[in-house]
Amino acid sequence: MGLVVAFWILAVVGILGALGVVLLRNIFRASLCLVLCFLAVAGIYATLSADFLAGVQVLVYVGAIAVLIILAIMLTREVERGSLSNRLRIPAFLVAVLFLGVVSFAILNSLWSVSALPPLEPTTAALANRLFGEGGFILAVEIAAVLLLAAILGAIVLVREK
Amino acid sequence: MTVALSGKEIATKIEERFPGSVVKSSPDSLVVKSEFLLDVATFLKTTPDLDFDYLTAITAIDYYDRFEVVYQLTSIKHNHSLMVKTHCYGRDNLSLPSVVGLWRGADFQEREIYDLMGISFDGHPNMKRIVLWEGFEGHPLRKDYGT
Amino acid sequence: MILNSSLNSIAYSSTLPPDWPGGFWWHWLLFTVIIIVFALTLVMGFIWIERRGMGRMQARLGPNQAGPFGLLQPVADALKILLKEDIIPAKADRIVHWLAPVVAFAPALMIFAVVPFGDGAMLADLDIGILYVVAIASISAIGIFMAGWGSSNKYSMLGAMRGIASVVSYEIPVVLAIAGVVLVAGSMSLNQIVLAQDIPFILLQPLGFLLFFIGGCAEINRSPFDLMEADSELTAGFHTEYSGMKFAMFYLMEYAEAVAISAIIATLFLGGWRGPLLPPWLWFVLKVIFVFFIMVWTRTTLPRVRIDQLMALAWKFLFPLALINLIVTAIQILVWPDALPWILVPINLAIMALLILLWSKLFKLGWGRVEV
Amino acid sequence: MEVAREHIYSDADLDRVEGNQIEALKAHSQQPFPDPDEWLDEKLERNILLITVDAALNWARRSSLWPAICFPACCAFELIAANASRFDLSRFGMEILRASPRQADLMITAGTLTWKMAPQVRRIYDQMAEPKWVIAMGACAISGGIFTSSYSVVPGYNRIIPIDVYVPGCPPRPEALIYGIRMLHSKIARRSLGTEAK
Amino acid sequence: MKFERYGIGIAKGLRVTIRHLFRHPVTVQYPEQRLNISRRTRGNELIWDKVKCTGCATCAKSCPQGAIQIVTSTSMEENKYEVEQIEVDTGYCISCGLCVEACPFEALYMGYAYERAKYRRGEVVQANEQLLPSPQRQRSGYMYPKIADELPRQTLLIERITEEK
Amino acid sequence: MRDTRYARIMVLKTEPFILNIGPVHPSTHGVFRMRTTLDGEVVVDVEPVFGYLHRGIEKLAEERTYTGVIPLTDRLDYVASMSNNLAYCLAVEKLAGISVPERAEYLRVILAELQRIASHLIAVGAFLNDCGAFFTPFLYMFREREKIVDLFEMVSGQRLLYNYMRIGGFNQDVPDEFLPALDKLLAQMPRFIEEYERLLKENEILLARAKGVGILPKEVAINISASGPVLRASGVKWDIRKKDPYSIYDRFDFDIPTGEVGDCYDRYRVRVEEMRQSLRIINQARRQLPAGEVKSEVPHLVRPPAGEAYAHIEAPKGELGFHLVSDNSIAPYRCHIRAPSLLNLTALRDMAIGWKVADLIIIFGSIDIVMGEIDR
Repeated sequence: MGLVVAFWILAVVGILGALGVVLLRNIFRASLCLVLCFLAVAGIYATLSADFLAGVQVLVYVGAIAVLIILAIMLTREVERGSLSNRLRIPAFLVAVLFLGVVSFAILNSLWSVSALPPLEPTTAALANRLFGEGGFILAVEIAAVLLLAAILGAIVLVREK
Repeated sequence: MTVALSGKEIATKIEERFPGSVVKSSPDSLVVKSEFLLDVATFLKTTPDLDFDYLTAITAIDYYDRFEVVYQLTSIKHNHSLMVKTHCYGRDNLSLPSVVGLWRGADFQEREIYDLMGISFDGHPNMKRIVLWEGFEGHPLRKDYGT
Repeated sequence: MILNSSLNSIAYSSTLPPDWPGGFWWHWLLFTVIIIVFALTLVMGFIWIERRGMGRMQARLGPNQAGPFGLLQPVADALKILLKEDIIPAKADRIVHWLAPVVAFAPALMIFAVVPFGDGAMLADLDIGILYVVAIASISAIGIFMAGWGSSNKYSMLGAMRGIASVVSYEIPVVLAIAGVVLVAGSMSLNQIVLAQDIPFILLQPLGFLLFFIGGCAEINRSPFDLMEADSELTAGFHTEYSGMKFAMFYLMEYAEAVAISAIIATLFLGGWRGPLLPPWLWFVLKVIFVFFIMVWTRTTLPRVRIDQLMALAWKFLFPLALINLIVTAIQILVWPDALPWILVPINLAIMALLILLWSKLFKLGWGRVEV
Repeated sequence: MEVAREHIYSDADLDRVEGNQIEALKAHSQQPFPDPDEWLDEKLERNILLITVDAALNWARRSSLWPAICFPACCAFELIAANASRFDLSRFGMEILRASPRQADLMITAGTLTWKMAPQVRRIYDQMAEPKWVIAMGACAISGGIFTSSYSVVPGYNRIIPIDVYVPGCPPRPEALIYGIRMLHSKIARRSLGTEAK
Repeated sequence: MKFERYGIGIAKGLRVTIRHLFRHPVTVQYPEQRLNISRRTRGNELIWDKVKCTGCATCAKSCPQGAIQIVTSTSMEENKYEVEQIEVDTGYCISCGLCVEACPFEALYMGYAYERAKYRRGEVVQANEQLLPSPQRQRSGYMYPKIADELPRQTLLIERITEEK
Repeated sequence: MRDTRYARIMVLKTEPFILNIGPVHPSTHGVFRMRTTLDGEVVVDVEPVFGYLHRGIEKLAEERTYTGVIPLTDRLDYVASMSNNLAYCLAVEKLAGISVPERAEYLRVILAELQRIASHLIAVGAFLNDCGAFFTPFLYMFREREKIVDLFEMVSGQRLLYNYMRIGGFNQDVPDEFLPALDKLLAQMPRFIEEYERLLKENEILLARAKGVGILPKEVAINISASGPVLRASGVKWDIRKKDPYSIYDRFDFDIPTGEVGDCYDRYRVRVEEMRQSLRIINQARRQLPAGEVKSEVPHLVRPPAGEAYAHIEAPKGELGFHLVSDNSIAPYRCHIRAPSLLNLTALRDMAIGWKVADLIIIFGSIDIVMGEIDR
């Protein structure tokens, strides 16, 4: 029961937050709505017993990404007016409708197999095993790490003073 | 001991270089014409055995019939000093050449003289009131202020 | 929100001690009350300790008129601030301005949910305890930023910018330092970490402790990293435009965060509630106060660093050291899983000294004049 | 190295605006504010219930008077001396000098006030949140002191803001200031929620 | 910024502050404890000796402030003025002591007290009887070494420090 | 028009950010405004705006007797009133040809040097406070100053604005308890200076903050007429006490401490060293102090002959000069004050450009200005 109530609250908050991001003119407030949305998603993770994921969601998205977005907004002019409508309005609307269609189609047509097993406790160890254990995704993780390193090096090279 | 150079000796040197520039000279000071002020100042600063590289102070004194602007010059190299004066006649629209280009220490002092005495300095980059506000009536250090 | 849902997930797990009367809800209620009382009392106590301690270190007395030994001074401050007029500047973004203190203050209290006051005596023994702490702590930066933005004041803005920059950079060495501890303890639950500390981890992880202490101080903006409210530069930083109740929340937040960081340090590195003779909670409080006292002490002594030095310290000094510390710890655990801790202690101390010497020699922190 | 770049000087317009502000304030404040001293003659008539509440509140207010930063001149050093180790205003919970006037309760006007400064002081006073008090410290703050006859000095802060306690002296000793602060304490003790509401 | 000294400088500083924690504070808790102020204190009030005063108004003339108002009338008997009104605005007075120095008849003294705060501007002005000496209004030894010798010795901070060391 | 003006100088091409620091700001040491143009946190330009404490002292001096001006001079550099009194009295004595008794000369030196220590204590404390050390050094320094203030209070009866020197000497001799107290102070002071040196002298953070920051090159320092510790920190050995000895300074043996590069740290070091040198001077003067009168015969109303005189001293902040013009009346015809702080302030812009806001604050702190003197 508690879980259901929590889910609905979080879902409503998350969607409201997402709508706020799209609809608010003031970019700063929009970014705050984004934070709210992230938090709601983290909450949903927690209700699904994926507490590690919830923690990481808050740490990475709220603590780092949202903060960086806000920092970027600082460098924007005329924050209160936000982005004004322009000629791309109609194409954008079309793309959005298209995207909505694709997502709905995907959701309606996938076969959702609901597991009867109780959630794993604790999730951290299971995650670690899945990633780094036998038959895990160790190669993918390593590749991701190398990619990130390359990206960092690239960034350093780009911003280095001549 | 800082040697106060005799105004008379310096005056002859200046006269040699700029004839007719010295109005008056006495053992402790000399008075130059305001047209020659900048030339004399440059001369005093750049002549090797004078080397007045340090402008100690600028003062303006209101003598009713004239304003006297006093430059206290010091040479840190030779440790001697000199008092150079110049006169400004009249009460309105007074102006003197600015020495900011030679000694930047004159910056605030000239602005202050402009503010309080009402003598403006040509060539000063930012000639406006310094301690009083824009719109203040008169120049308070003048003797006739407030009477 | 997160707290609630995390708790819900706990309700279905088996970490709850079964002998609690009334089960989960009693536990929840009791510990919520305990946490609020504990946190607020400690906050008051810390304000008093800081003002008195700093006073004594500065050869004066500090508050001693309000109540015995000035103990009621924080109470008076709180009462007074709460009743002061609440001003919202005309140009401010009203909603953001209003919400900012709440967003900043709530996380500081939420951290205590996972801090053990005794064996298992905590609101929620989360498996991801320490991760939860780090995640929650990063939220208050957003509150601070909202305050800086919402006040439409240049000083506030500068302060908030600095705050954000420092939080983003210092999170990394802090998390890496924590990772070392987690490796040694083999768990992220704070209670488990305490239980694993047969000798305090400050001895096993001296470098980790140093990094965490510096990073923690920077993250909560304690001196010498109090750049965002640097009163000699930015009048009062992000809360320049705040008065009354909302300012009170910021003021409390500052100290609540200090309590939180002290509590985390005490838990991670000083053995938490463990100790001989005295009851566990007393040990815990004593250790927290000890850590906070060190903070007061450094605040009294040290000048403030500059913003670029602050960033450089994080990226060029703390970050590589934290990485090396993590690698060294991992190697130690893999290669000598059964090594006696007493042998590792001197080795780790030596490593710490060596690394600091090396980095001091090699790297320049911050830069000088910018050609404009 | 000499900085060769040209200056960015402030706009003449802004200076003129500042000048106009000053002149306007000057024209506006030829008469001193009356001292807020009605409470001295007032009889204590209070609601019994309110008395305890009042007592607690007033205790809190006077135990934590945070001064705002407004230290134009000489007296500032006696104020700092009062705050420093030897006299230690922090005993009264006053060591937190709030740089932001919004968080301050008390303005100690330590020093000469010039007309150029007057609009700023007025602004600080307006920015302070209620309840707020002002102590005029030193002769300059009371009457302009040695500079009364000057062309640029405000003859006393009470031309600009109402003043609660006058501490004469030039500058007053730290003890004299503390005495003034304690007088202010007794004034605060007479406050009442009832009168505040009016 | 290079960490050239490996934190030794910081450690030294920390040592100094922690040592102060165990030293005695220098604070004087004013309302309860009082410092003996200087014997020559120039309290911001004047003390007037009605008997010695001849009403010559030298004090008023030498006051750079014009804070002393003195109204006199010529008295018939003796060649002497009668002081009708003497008024000092302590709100103006800068306690420079020049009036006391100038007084040729030793009729004016600086005050020894300092607790003069008032709630009203008007109360700061002192006149006639208020200027006479009384137990609360002692005379200071400024320019009067004889009075100075009777006053208590000034408390000095240096002496307090040596006791502890 | 405005945009182009800024566009020329912005490197990062960000919005010009104009920040008015002051007039009421915790670190402007009084009422002072720095109109800074920032590029991010980097100072692009800074224009000092002052006058918020302009009280017209020079005008007021024309309306007072020569003795009546002394209280006014107190209020110039109010943390160093004795030095101001000394400079003014020297100027009047030069103008009127008054000589000063031997004992008074020695006492003047002792008091002026004590005042220098007191003023430098505040300067150093405030500088360290601007660096962000949370009041601790400031309070320690203030405690030391308090000891000196005790002595001043003993001789003059006031704690801040002493008004003790008179034309031709002093208004009264120092009390008997002064000399023992002075001896005690002299014995203790070096130890305490050592202690405060330990507090922050080698502190890594302070070194990082102050070393190499706000360099004022020698030539610029001379060109902008800087004086006092600011000039000496730039490496110019110029001290009026040595170069143009007034009073009896030629009888004492002391050094002129100078800096090497002229950064904030050097200015801080020079001040601390000067305190030590001042102690040396006081020690010598104390030993040689003769007995005798402290005031020469000077009429109640001084009436110097018509003429003009300029007397300057090495005040704690630099060269303090009084240019007096007399018209043979009882009041000065014109009294111009050459204020060291005002001219040292010219250096602010040169030193601060290109540094961060935080550096601007400590550079400003290291100049050690007092608004009373700048605005007058």
